[in-house]
Amino acid sequence: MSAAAAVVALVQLVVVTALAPLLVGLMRQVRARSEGRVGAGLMQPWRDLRKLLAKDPVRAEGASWILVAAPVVLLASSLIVAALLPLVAAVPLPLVPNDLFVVVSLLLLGTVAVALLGLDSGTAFGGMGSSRHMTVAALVEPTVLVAVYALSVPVGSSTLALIVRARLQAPSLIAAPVSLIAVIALAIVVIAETGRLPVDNPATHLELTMIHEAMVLESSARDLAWLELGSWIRLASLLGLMGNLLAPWGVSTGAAPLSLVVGVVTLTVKLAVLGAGLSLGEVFMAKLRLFRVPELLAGSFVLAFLAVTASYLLA
Amino acid sequence: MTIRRLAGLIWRTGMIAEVAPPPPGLADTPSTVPAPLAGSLQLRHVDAGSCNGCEIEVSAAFGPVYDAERYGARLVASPRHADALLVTGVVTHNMAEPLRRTLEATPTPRMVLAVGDCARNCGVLAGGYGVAGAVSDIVDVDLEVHGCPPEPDEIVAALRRLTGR
Amino acid sequence: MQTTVYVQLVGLCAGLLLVAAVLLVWRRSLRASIRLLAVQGVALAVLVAVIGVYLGDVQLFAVGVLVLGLKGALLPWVLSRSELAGTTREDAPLLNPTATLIIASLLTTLAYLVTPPVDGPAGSAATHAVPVGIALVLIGFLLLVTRRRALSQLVGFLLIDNGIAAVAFLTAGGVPVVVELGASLDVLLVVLILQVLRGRMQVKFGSTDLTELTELHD
Amino acid sequence: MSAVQAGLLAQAGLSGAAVVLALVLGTARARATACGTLCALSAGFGVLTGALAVSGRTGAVLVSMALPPGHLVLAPDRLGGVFVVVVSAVMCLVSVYAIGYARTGSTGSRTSWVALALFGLGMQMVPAAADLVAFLFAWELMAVASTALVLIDQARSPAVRSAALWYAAMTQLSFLLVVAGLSVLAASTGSDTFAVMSAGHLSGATASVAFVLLGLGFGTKAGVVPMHVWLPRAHAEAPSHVSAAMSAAMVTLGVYGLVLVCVRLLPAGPSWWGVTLVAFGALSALYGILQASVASDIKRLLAYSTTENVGLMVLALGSSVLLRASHAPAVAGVALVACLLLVVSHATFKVTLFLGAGSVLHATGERDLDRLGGLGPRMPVTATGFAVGSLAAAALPVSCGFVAEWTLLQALIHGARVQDRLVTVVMPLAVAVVALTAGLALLTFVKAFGIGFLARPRSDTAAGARESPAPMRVAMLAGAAVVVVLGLVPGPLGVALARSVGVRSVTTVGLGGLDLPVVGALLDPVALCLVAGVVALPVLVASLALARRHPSRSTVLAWGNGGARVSPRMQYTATSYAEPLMRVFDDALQPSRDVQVTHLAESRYLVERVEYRQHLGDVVEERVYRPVIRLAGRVGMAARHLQNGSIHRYLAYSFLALIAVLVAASL
Repeated sequence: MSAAAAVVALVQLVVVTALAPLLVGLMRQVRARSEGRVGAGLMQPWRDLRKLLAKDPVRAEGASWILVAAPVVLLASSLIVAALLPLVAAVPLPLVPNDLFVVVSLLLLGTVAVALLGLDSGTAFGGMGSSRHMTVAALVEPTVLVAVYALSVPVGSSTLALIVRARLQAPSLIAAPVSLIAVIALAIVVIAETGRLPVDNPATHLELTMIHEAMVLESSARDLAWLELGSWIRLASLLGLMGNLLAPWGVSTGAAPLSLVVGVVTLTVKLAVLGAGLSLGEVFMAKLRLFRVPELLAGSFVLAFLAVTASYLLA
Repeated sequence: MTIRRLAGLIWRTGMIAEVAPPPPGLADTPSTVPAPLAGSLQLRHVDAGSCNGCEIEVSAAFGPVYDAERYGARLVASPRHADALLVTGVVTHNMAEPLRRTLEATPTPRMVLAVGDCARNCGVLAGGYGVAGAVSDIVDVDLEVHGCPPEPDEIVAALRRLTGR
Repeated sequence: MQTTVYVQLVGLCAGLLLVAAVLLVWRRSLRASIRLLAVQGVALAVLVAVIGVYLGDVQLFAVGVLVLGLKGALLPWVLSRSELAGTTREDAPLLNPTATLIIASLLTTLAYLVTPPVDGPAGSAATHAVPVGIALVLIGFLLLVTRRRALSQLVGFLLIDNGIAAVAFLTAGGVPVVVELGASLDVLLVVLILQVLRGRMQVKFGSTDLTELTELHD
Repeated sequence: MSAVQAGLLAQAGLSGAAVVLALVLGTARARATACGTLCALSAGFGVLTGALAVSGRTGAVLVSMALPPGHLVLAPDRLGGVFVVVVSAVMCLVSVYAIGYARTGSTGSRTSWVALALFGLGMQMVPAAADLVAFLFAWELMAVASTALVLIDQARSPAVRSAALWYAAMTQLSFLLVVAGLSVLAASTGSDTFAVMSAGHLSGATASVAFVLLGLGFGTKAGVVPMHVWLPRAHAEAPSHVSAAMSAAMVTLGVYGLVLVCVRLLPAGPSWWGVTLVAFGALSALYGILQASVASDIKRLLAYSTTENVGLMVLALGSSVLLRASHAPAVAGVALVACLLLVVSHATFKVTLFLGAGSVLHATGERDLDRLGGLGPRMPVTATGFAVGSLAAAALPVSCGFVAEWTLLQALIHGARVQDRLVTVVMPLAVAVVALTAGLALLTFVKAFGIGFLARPRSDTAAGARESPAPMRVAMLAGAAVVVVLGLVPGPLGVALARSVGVRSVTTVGLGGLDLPVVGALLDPVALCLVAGVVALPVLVASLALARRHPSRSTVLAWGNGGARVSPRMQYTATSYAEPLMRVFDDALQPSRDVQVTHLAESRYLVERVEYRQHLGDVVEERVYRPVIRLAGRVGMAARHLQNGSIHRYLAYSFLALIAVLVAASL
């Protein structure tokens, strides 16, 4: 059991790390095509990473150890989440089950690390980004917890692997209004948490509109590489989780090689579909005014809460 | 514009980008271009005192038609993220120091790309009272693009020499 | 049809009704509100039809068709006609949207808390969902209280009507077709009258902000 | 004589010795060293005694006195033992800290040390008390001593005096309510010992009256909204080691009172008790964290976060009562354990945080985050302590705060499976509140640490800060260590707490992890850390390898868009950091802003100066207390007409009173 779980975790680690940059490449490619451009190709994020790792970092005097530590923390937290979440297979590690609250708090560790990085740079933009980032994170957390709580009600456990398994065995759960509402709410917060449109524009060059970018303005070379990779892996993991909640088919329930291969393939397909859909949607969207974002998050929170209530109303 | 109309527009327009010309011979690539850079080039654009003619051409170069991004070049928001500075215009007295600082803030290995005649040799603005000199008078330049303003495809060609794609 | 499918369908329709109601609170563009009302009408009609099929009651099925025609098509059409004339946004609601949303969710909880468990002919699945109807009524009142524009008032009113109808169908397994017909026609009449009043207001004040009605008393 | 007995006597003796020395010794330094050591020793014995009591050993101390009922009984039981340990541990750290902190000025005065010793003794005796009189005696000792301590700095500013006034008023109010409530219990059970009272199994109206009175009394002491108004003032204005003791220990005793009532004295309360507690807890948690997240005075921020944590404890207690009332004893037990875990974790991290804040105050004389910054490199130990404390306060792994909040959430989401309408409605709301609180706490403490200790100093005093003396550093590091250790191996603690309230359904798992079989959830931080280490290892290796191949280059300036200077004044301050949040919760906080734009004389299109002022009061205080105070003032003015100094009139009053009594008696 534990050996199988360890194998699964390792496989997920490798697969997600390999897929995350490709996912981002795909999303940029889709956007480029819909803008009539050719695009830089799927491998571009990997090229960028390789180049960043081969550069010499620049660090301002008076910058503390945070500048070096935060990127590593973010990357590590994203990697742990990628290892714990039920992406390729729904096999929880024995002593470290992918309990919802643990996963969320690990994600938040990464969030906090980046926020501190932004503050540590001591520039106006860093502080601004950090402040906005934390405001969004603070408003996102309730929705995440309540939404997955709604998903956990019919299953009777807050362990994500068990939730996915239950949906795999009883597909009628997926079409149930409860889970539909909850998944919509979850999708909104995933978009907010990973800094996509309409909450944050990942491609902006204008500091005043930045949230995530503004915090990493001070990082260079490998620090930047870790930050980028970390946030990409986070995006991939969360999208993968969404995919497995919406369509759990293909997720392996053991560590048999064949089923793992199937799991990897289906995960890739799900990521590709969701990523392409997300960036296609972004083409049609403008960034929300910063002070309309709380409205969006409140809406998602209310949806999540309704999902919980509905789980008692609608048998 | 409604979503339906926008979608229809995207569908009908399809690809705008021109067919990619053959990659420039690597013979005339400046020796200063480090190998690991291949395929990925982040640029920080510095307007050292330009008339904005070059800016228009640069934005055209990164627009859908010339699409410099397909060769791996991208404009970024901070020199900390950049591999090269894309400098346009003559260097005015007020911009000389910021230009040096921006270069200082760029992690090595780094390059400087002077775009436009003003950046190369002060062009029509030579001898102006506010002019501190051409870019090469302030910082070392690795690659130059002539023209007033330069053709977008010349800029793209220069960028391709750097990215090597 | 077998029970599991029935339960699923009833659940889906009720969920749709609820979500549409919340979105009505969320969205401020009047065009969106009218679309959502149409969605609710369709959901309600499907609900009625499903119950009708489940109980093997042809009359109820007819009622479903009637509801579809009236709430799903006719009323939205009437509203959208007038909406083109007047303003298209509920620009300044009396309560900020975030607070209104949260209140709406609390009202749903309240509805669940106060609804006594009943059992009707339509089976437990339907009676479980009765609080949804109550919630619709409460949220409708919330809209009436917080919105300024005459049209949003109409929307709130129709939401209340949908709620009452939903409760009726879920508990009593429907009402005689005549009664439903009468009720629907009343609603239609009310809407038309209010439309006319709206038009008059538009002409008189150049706006349909109900808060300006306070100017009338003296 | 038993060990517990010996421990209790040792505490009393050592504290007495501290009082004597405080009066005798001349120089402040000697006083600090001697009394601090003695207080620390007394608290140390307190920890031992409590530990013995938790492990089930018993022993009683009878103090005879002239007044009826003749004697006070001190005999800590398991539950009391837990709180004795918590309070004593906090006092131990505080005393050590005070050796370095209270060696000068008014904080080092005789009064201050006497009061501190008595304060500590009183707090250690409250949970040890076994009967009503002893309890009230210790409680009042604690209240009076703490009032004196709040007043210590009164020469500094009028704010201190008003804070002390508020505190004195509220704490005496709570004392009266507690007396009333306990007397109701004593009267209806006919005994003044807690054991008999709890055997009485009261119920119905009497029990409810007692519950309401005691709930209000203990709630006031615990700083539950809306009785919290004294807390931000007293915590902010008292000397920092006192604030630490008050926030981490004294407030905890308020919660002890509530637990005592709901678990021992009046078990099996009706469900409306639970709902009430949950409601007040939720209100306190949300209001407290909202105020904390927008506060820029670091001690005020910590004070409001105390309100938040107390709110969470009360919420946990309330849900436990509610679940027990709706026949789910197992989950109710888990909720109760969550409450106790919250108590322990709050005590540990809050004492660390307040001591850290005190050290900052000691080094810079600044409490205002807007004027701090860059303290990390200047005060590494303080920064470490504060960082660990913040980690726990934000409920992030690996810290005791995370364990506590995790347990609470598990209890809540599994509580919702009870087939009871009320429960199924309350629990989701509770989860939502806890989640929102956690999110805001995250922002609050990122702000507190990031603005205070990172980036560059925003004032010269901050720039010239030096690390604090050794005793303070030791205390802070010890606190931080406890936070981390409890976060790493929560199992044993959880089991001990569960046993202290007779809950069987909590066990340890794996490497000192916490297992809740009832709700089918387990948490093993050590294993989590091992996984994290395995995952992070390649990243670290890669970073080190790259660092050797591509060494980093340091530049003079941070990137300020090529600007000539990046002055510290360009940084975000605590106020600006919280500004977006302030906008989101504008309706709840109701800040008053005014912007003044002065134009140049030449043209009104040119701006000379822009002034922005923002004041954030306490809504509850302004809306609830001010009117009451005004009313009381008016009544007082009216009452003055009754007395005009004429002796005849006073005699007439007493004459009338006599007649009234006679008439009343004859009826």
